[in-house]
Amino acid sequence: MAEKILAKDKLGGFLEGLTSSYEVFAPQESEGKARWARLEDPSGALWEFSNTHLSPKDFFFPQSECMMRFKNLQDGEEGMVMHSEPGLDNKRLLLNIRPCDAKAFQVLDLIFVQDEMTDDFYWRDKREQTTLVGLGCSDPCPTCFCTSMNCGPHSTTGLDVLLVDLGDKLLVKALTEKGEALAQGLEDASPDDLAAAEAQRKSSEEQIESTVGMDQVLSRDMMELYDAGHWSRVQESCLNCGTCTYCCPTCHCFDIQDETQGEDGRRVRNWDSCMSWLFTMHGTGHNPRGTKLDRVRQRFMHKFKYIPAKRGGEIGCVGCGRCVQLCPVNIDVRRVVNDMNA
Amino acid sequence: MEAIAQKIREAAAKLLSEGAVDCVIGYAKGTVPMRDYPYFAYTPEEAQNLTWSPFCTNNLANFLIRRTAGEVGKVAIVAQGCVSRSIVGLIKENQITREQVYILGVPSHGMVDRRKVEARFPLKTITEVLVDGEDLIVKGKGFEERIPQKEVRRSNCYTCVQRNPVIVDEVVAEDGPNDWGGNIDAVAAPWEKLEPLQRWAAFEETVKDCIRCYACRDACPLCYCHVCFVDESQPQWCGKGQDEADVATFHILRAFHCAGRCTDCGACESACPMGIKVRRFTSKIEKDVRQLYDYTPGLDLESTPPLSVYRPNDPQEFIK
Amino acid sequence: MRNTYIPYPVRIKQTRVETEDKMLKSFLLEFLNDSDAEAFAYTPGQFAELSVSGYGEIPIGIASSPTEGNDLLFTVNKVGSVTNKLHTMSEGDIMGVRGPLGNSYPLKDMEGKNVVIVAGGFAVTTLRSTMNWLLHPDHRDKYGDITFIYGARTPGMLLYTEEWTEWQNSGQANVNVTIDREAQGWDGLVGFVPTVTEQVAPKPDNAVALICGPPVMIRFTQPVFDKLGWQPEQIVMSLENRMKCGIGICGRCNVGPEYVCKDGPVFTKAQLDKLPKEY
Amino acid sequence: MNNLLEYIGIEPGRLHFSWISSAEATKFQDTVIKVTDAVKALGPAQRMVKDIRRVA
Repeated sequence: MAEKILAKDKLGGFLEGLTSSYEVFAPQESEGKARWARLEDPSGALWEFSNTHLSPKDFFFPQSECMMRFKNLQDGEEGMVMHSEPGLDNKRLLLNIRPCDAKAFQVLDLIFVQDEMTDDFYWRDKREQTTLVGLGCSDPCPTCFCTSMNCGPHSTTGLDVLLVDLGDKLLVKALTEKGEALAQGLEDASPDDLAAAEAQRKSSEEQIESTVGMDQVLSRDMMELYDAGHWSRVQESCLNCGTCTYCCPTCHCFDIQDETQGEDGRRVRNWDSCMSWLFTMHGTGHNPRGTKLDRVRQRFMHKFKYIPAKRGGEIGCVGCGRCVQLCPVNIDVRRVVNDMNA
Repeated sequence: MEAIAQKIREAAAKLLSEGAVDCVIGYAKGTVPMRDYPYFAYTPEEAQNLTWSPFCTNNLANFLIRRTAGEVGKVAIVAQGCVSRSIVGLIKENQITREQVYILGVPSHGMVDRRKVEARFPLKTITEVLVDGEDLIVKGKGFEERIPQKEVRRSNCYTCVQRNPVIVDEVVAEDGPNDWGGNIDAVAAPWEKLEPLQRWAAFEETVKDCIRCYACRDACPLCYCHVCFVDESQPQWCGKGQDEADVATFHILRAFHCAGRCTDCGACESACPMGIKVRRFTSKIEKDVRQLYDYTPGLDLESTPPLSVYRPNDPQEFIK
Repeated sequence: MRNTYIPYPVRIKQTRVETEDKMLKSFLLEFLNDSDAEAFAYTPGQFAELSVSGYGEIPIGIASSPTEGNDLLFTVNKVGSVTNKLHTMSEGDIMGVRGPLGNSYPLKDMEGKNVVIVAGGFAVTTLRSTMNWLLHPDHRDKYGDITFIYGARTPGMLLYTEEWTEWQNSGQANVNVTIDREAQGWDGLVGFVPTVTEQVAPKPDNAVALICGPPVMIRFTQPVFDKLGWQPEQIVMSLENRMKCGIGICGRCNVGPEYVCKDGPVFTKAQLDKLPKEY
Repeated sequence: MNNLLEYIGIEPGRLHFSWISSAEATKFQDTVIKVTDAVKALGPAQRMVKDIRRVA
């Protein structure tokens, strides 16, 4: 795939062009934090930020999403027949998404779309309608540990385009057909540009201060890890709130609920969290994950053992560090993985 | 500060080595700046990990109730004013007995609001925060700044009326001044001065970022219900999604359930990953309780909580 | 591309209260559209999500066998809001069915072998399906001896009495139905399922056992099979965990890396021995 | 509760409290009429209203 160059003085026009064919979203500053928002004014897009407060998974897997509707009529055939919500009616573009968040979508693709039966219409539709334009990290946070998670500050997995900020210009690396379409008409990058981008990648990777080992986690027997002694310490301070699961770009558990109002009804899915004890509670009162330890262990085992076992070695974590920053009791996933890897 | 931390370590190590308790619940230094976390020390060696700082924002009384029930035997707990008040509340509500817990009393110097510090460096990443006497030294990539702690304390700490623990088994550090001179009634219930329409707008604005992770509830030592009303399915009291009416229902009812019980410890706000000012609701409730029933929760073991007792002179103008 | 979350519309053709405590009710469902019936191709052991608009969905094992035609039979225990509503519904009402979901009993691998079926309580549903499938003239010859062991608390709690009586009378299977305690008018076996299993003592040689029942029954039946010399590979069990999506995404029914809804509900004991006991 | 609802901007008058004995059928009837009239006079609620027809 060809590398192109976009001069910063032409950036405004380029973005204007995008907004005419896509609904463009980008991280923008709000109350001192970078947050995803619709890009109304191209100059509002952030180019220097660590990462957004929350992951952009909401674009593909909204926290509350109407799946289907029905007429809430008890009698008559129409009363119980479900009608799917339509897919997106426009094309979307996420500008300046961080490589770790894009990588997370690639991991989630493996879960939401597996085969003919497990083919999540809502996820797939939004993924197909959306183009991901990534921005390589030049200034990673102390909590970032992407390089330990099959990812990195300039990782291209899951992206359609990777941008690298070279000061007065951007290197535009088209990675898919969707990406090629965007890069069309731009100048080719010079060998110097490529070298500068490569230098930035190296320097960013070197700046990642935290690393964790996964080799033992992946090779150790599953039940040995499951029965390991450290879980009782990991879970002690856990509040069993949903913060880690809701800020996580790869957490994808959900609940399905019916709601009715007069003659209208809908079936909605909402994010759910494996931290909640009701999550696995049977109607009979039996609970397969009845203790806090069970639930805390489930979250980490799922990401670092179950997903790799089931999805060809892919890890269910991209090292974005959000849970490290936001956990109210500082349960640090890097410590947990180190414990698992010991 | 470090002197108190050292005394906590010594007291904890002594209790554990003598076998007086099985576990000491305190705080340990976190892996990210300004986030010291609840720590459980089981041995005198582990007691050396305990710390004391302006970043101890979790209410440890939370860990005395069901979350550790059966997991530990007799427990000692590091308690400043607000934590001790929560313990009093839990004893009064028959969640724990006085004998179950050994209280290591520490006066509070007020905790730092992480978000107030972060707000001074928009979009920047703070890498380290050191305590230097009454100041914080905040370091990040390309900056280092000294901030007086008193400018960035949590709002509830400014108006604290009980910095010293109310019940204690062992005094780790001598009591200091009991308040900061702030007047809670001057700042509580900030929307009372607004018009009804503005109030609703302010309410919506306050909860708009809520992601319903329930960290506020789960960090709160009062929220010990086995099944919280938001989780009930038969009957289902409110929707589980992000509809603003459902989000509002959660916040209104949670606040209401704390009436006459909330000690304004601020753990809910400190836990919230979205920075929601939950105290804007609870402070209103507690202000009403003070004014209508002349009651402040958690100050002593004797008085009866106003919502669990009927008195002939209870205000009843609202009953028509 | 079909949206696999959308249930097929079905009509309740027949209902029957199955047990004396009235907690179990069977529903025979017919598809509104023939093409849906065709798309819903299932094998015994699979389950489906029954959908009642406004109340939600509930995963229930399919009690009918594809050899019985297009109509689907489900026997539903009244426990939660969906099943409570379902119990009030009557013949002619429209509802939804989503599936078939999960894997099935290893009918292919069982060919040429003796089959022992052990059922407790209302977990007999998917095993009824299996029995009907095995005893069908097209399939019966492919299998060796069939032993059916089924227990319930009282005679009034036994499901599908007409059918297992017929299996018994036909001589096509060795049928052992038992109740927990002596009861008036009952002249059959008395005793718990594990005890009866030990009495019947099925031999492990060239055999497969399908076990489905409440956890306590499974816990006490397993040692019986161990004692009789059965290997973990020969014992097949069906699990039930809380489910929502039914297609291996939503994350609540997993037992280790395996999703009960997609990789299960049927597992061999050999598989389960290597997994956390989160069921 | 009343105070809290007013505090967050719900109009006064949507929540009523009355003390009625099980023997006071007439008082119950009168109160219900009074309350429904009062709420009707306020018109449809504008706050804390969920509309599931809205496209999210």
